[in-house]
Amino acid sequence: MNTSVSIAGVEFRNPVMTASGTFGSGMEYGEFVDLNRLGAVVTKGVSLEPWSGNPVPRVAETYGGMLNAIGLQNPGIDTFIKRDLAFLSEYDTKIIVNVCGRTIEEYVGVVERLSDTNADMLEINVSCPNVKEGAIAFGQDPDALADITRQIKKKAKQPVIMKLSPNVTDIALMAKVCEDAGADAVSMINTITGMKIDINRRRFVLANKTGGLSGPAIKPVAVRMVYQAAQAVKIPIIGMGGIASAEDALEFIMAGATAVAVGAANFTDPYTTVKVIEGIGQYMADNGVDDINELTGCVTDSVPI
Amino acid sequence: MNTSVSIAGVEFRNPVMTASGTFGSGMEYGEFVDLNRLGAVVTKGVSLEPWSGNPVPRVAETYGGMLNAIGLQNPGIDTFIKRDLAFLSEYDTKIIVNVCGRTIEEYVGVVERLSDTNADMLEINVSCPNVKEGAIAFGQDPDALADITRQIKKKAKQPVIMKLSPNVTDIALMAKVCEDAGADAVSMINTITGMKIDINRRRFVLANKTGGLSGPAIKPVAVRMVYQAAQAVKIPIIGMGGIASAEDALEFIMAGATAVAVGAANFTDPYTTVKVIEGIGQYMADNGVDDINELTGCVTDSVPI
Amino acid sequence: MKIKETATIISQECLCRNVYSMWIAANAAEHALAGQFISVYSNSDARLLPRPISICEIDNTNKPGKIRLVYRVAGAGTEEFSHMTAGDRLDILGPLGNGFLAPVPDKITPGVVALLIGGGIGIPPMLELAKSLPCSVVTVAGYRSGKEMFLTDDLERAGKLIIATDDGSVGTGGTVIDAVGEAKIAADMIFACGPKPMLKGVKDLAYNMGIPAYISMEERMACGVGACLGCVCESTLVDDHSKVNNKRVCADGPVFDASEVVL
Amino acid sequence: MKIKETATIISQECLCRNVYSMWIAANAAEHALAGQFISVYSNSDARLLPRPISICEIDNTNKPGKIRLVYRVAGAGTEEFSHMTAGDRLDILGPLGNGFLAPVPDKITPGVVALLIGGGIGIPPMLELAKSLPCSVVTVAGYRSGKEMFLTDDLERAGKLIIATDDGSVGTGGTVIDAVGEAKIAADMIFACGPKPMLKGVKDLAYNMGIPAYISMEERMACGVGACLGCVCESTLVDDHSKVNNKRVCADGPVFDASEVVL
Ligand SMILES: Cc1cc2nc3c(=O)[nH]c(=O)nc-3n(C[C@H](O)[C@H](O)[C@H](O)COP(=O)(O)OP(=O)(O)OC[C@H]3O[C@@H](n4cnc5c(N)ncnc54)[C@H](O)[C@@H]3O)c2cc1C
Ligand SMILES: Cc1cc2nc3c(=O)[nH]c(=O)nc-3n(C[C@H](O)[C@H](O)[C@H](O)COP(=O)(O)OP(=O)(O)OC[C@H]3O[C@@H](n4cnc5c(N)ncnc54)[C@H](O)[C@@H]3O)c2cc1C
Ligand SMILES: Cc1cc2nc3c(=O)[nH]c(=O)nc-3n(C[C@H](O)[C@H](O)[C@H](O)COP(=O)(O)O)c2cc1C
Ligand SMILES: Cc1cc2nc3c(=O)[nH]c(=O)nc-3n(C[C@H](O)[C@H](O)[C@H](O)COP(=O)(O)O)c2cc1C
Ligand code: FES
Ligand code: FES
Repeated sequence: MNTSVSIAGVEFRNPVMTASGTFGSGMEYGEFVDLNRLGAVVTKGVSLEPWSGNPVPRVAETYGGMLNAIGLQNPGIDTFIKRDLAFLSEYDTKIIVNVCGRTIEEYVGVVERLSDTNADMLEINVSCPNVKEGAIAFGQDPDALADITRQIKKKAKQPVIMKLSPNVTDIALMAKVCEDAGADAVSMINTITGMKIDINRRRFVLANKTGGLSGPAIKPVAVRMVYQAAQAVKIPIIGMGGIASAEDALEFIMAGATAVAVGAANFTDPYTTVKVIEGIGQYMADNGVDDINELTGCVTDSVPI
Repeated sequence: MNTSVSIAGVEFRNPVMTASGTFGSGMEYGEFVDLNRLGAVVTKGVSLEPWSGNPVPRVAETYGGMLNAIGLQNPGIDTFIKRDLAFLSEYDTKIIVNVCGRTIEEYVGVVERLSDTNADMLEINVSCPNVKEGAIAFGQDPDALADITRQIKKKAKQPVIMKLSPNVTDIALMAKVCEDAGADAVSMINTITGMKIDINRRRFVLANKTGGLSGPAIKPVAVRMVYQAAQAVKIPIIGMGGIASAEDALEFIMAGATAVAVGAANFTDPYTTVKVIEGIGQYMADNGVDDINELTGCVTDSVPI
Repeated sequence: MKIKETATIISQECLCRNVYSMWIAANAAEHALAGQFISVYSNSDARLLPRPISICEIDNTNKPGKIRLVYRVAGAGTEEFSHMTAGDRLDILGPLGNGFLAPVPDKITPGVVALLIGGGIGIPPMLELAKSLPCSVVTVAGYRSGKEMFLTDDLERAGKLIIATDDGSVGTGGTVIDAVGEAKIAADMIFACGPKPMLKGVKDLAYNMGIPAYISMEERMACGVGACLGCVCESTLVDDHSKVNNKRVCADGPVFDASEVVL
Repeated sequence: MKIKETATIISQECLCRNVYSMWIAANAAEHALAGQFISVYSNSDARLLPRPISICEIDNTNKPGKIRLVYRVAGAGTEEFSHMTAGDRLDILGPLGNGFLAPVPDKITPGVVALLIGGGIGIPPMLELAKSLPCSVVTVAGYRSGKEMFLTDDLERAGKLIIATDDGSVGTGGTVIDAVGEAKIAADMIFACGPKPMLKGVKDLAYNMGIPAYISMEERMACGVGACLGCVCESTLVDDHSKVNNKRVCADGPVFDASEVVL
């Protein structure tokens, strides 16, 4: 039974990754799960300099999901390379570094600093809804998206994944733009912009007013976007958004994802990643699936009851 | 204590309406709730001729929500006026007729047929994600949206509400376009396009592949959009998306909605509309709010714990 | 009169692998009829739509009355129900839809013979029907195999029972249609519930016998009361309510004259 | 060692209006320390984030050990917990964060006097601390009024207890800071938990007394383990982990040397 998948020449033990920003650099959840079992650890977004992020409250619970407005707090690329990448290189798992910036120059700066590190792939976050400059502005405008993808591809030593925002009218177009500009893969979805109001205090719950919605609540939107993107591009897709079980992960794979990532579900159950990996194996055994890649994009028309 | 609100000169007993397509024309749920207590009944979308809608399965459950791909099945405007409008005119509640079509001409045709009826307002559905032609195409393109709004306003005898799609990059822009084109109000959100896959059969659950996501899962997105639209326009906003309690409704009102609508929650509890009305009254009494209109858009900055 | 209420589970037992029988105490019993169904809500806040389950038996000896639901574990919702025990509470909406006798044009007299055909998890609604019909009843029940039979004792008490099994381990080896042929049953009308291929067979059988068939249809539902248009089936003629070739299973059915629907 | 586990409720009682005390049996007790907290999960599938609740008492007489949680009903999650009874099951993650003694540079010797200050629902973590400190303990507990007091007997058993009430109905009328002044307490260090204005007062008090204060901070959390950066508080200096002026309440705290955080 083969569970390994390949994206832009990088081989993953299995298709299950961590979603950026929900797993730190693996140190904290390493107490719960064996990082060696993961397909990849995708790190929290890292920028050129340390970022303080947004004021608190930064998180809020919503029905079947949560909002976050962390604002990409991170210690900057130097500390990241020295501490986090060094930590991860002790493990036999692939490392995908999530990159953020305010300007193309900053993104490219981070990408260049990562050139001669052990990072296996780069995930470019052009879809964070929680910072004012950069980030989502690139992810919501096809021309800006094409431009930043091209600039990063010029300098990147590792394969590049463009992480797309669901806060757009046409996700297929955005995926296509990335493919045409040379991206090696796309990942989706980042969080959907949302808001929560405390009706007793008549105030926004989040200091940032809006935050990004994630968790099971958004899964149907994410599956749909993966499907639409898969119809539009040939490059691999990493799917995420509400995955909390192997069944959820398989939906994304059948919709067209080559790999998947577990995000907010880690907060509800820190063992989720490993449970998803085991559950996929069980499904394959139960259904006589020899190779996980057979399932990618296998969905067909519905049948009546 | 005043709970009545006014939209484009139409007075509503209270701000609680039914969301189009989830309440028929009131006949079925009239067995559970007294229609006279509702702010308004918003009817299922009606077109010039009868529409058969999509093949089944048309509905699917998702985490904290549901998908529907009814495809705007309706008996056509003639039967609607004769039967449904006649039924509703027996009640002392406002009637908002939801209008759909494939072309601008069809929309305008329905609007004209309604001119000399007892419909109090028209809600123009340019945001149904479940039909191929018309509908959402108008709702995702600012120019098309401006055009259809203008054409309808030219012929409409009743005030016009444009119902917006959340499947856009910039909801504030879409609301502004409607305001500039003469719309009397906007309502939001229609459903978010989603998908569910049956992993055991490896098939789409819905015959239409995609459907519209509604229910508590989408509430944070809907509240955010109402807030963003309220910052951009002066015309009243009717808010909906996941309202299942008075607390939910108050979130929308504080975000900037003048009125709200209850949709999928009717399916979970047919008494929801009346419970929301009673709960709003209770909140006003508990908090010394004399006029519901004081609460519209009253949200302010968050405070730390 | 339809109401949403919180019912109390009186008892629950497993009838055979994955098939459970639950008696609930509910005011809905008072107005319930054979062939109607109950929308059963999950206690999980993740699952907001109800599960439609046919009424298997009604007992109005006491007040509130009791309703029996017999169901197969098919997914997360029915799985959840199967773990409930006496005393647990369950939100329900009902009784919904029209009973088996709604589409029958004339009153059924004691002299006639009604043929009841149930396949698999379509068998349960036949029990209340068999008990309540004022005429002779022959029930044909189709199971996968002798190991997966349920309700046979109850059905036998309510009339003549003929069994068909796919694997031939009990009764006629084959379909319910085969069993009707083998037993050479003469009947005045058919009532049926089961999977679509079986209903198709029943429709043809009735046509050949020159008698009417009233069949209970299944479709995914949201409201259960006729408001959302989620649960339609195709009708042979333009429907008077919808003005298109669609009927609502929940409100216009679930029981239809077989000649009115496309299978 | 942090683990996610399903704990069993041993007992639950209402201490005063809206304040509940719950003993749970959980393996987490084995490694738990005063000042650490437990992430408690809701049984509702709508609420997926845990509620952080401080450890009020630890009892490792048996295995698994027991943990006491004392909490105020503040919203839907704590409301749900308040309805649970002995035998109910509850998912928890813990023990999380660092205890009260983590930021204390030296071992505490029997000769010193520790001043424990708790305000409102910040009082519970003081109990285990009072019980476990190897030195003299004076606890100052601030309540809204005499009618809303809780844990006073327990705290009295664990050391000297001074009470302050906002309305003056019991003890010092005023804040905990007023009570410390009134009682002229001499102490070598302060441990405190309570609302932010109180912690600000404690920080100033300690500064004036020339002694250190270790305070337990509160912030909205998602992961509870330091991975999501949801729960930061502002630090006076650039933090070594974050490289900005932010510390994670869940992983770097919840107890901090008051001089290290901005209040
Ligand atoms: C009028 C009617 C009467 C029925 N009577 C019975 C009965 O007496 N006994 C019995 O075992 N089953 C009956 N069913 C089928 C029963 O409703 C489904 O098996 C059940 O809804 C499955 O729910 P689940 O959560 O276990 O499955 P899931 O697949 O997890 O359900 C997901 C969603 O799909 C819906 N769904 C899935 N399968 C069906 C189906 N076959 N029909 C309608 N909705 C479905 C569910 O209601 C739910 O909304 C009846 C269906 C209808 C329409
Ligand atoms: C380290 C720590 C220890 C705590 N110890 C205790 C204790 O011993 N006893 C006690 O009664 N309370 C304690 N609290 C506060 C307690 O966590 C909240 O009162 C509780 O989370 C409210 O949940 P809810 O569902 O009732 O309220 P809701 O307002 O419905 O909760 C919604 C969301 O906001 C979060 N939230 C709301 N208020 C707070 C808050 N004050 N702090 C953190 N998150 C919050 C909830 O966890 C949840 O995710 C502690 C908080 C922290 C951070
Ligand atoms: C607390 C939190 C922090 C996040 N930080 C990042 C980030 O730094 N970079 C990024 O690309 N995505 C970030 N995301 C988005 C997730 O990687 C993921 O795309 C999204 O949460 C949807 O997946 P989920 O529903 O499984 O959480 C963050 C999400 C959460 C909840
Ligand atoms: C079954 C169903 C049918 C709907 N039909 C219509 C429709 O005909 N016209 C329309 O404008 N919106 C329609 N909607 C969208 C709702 O009016 C509403 O905008 C949406 O469901 C969000 O609200 P909710 O989360 O409360 O359901 C429909 C929604 C559902 C669930
Ligand atoms: S389920 Fe809504 S019309 Fe039948
Ligand atoms: S709650 Fe995630 S870092 Fe503290």
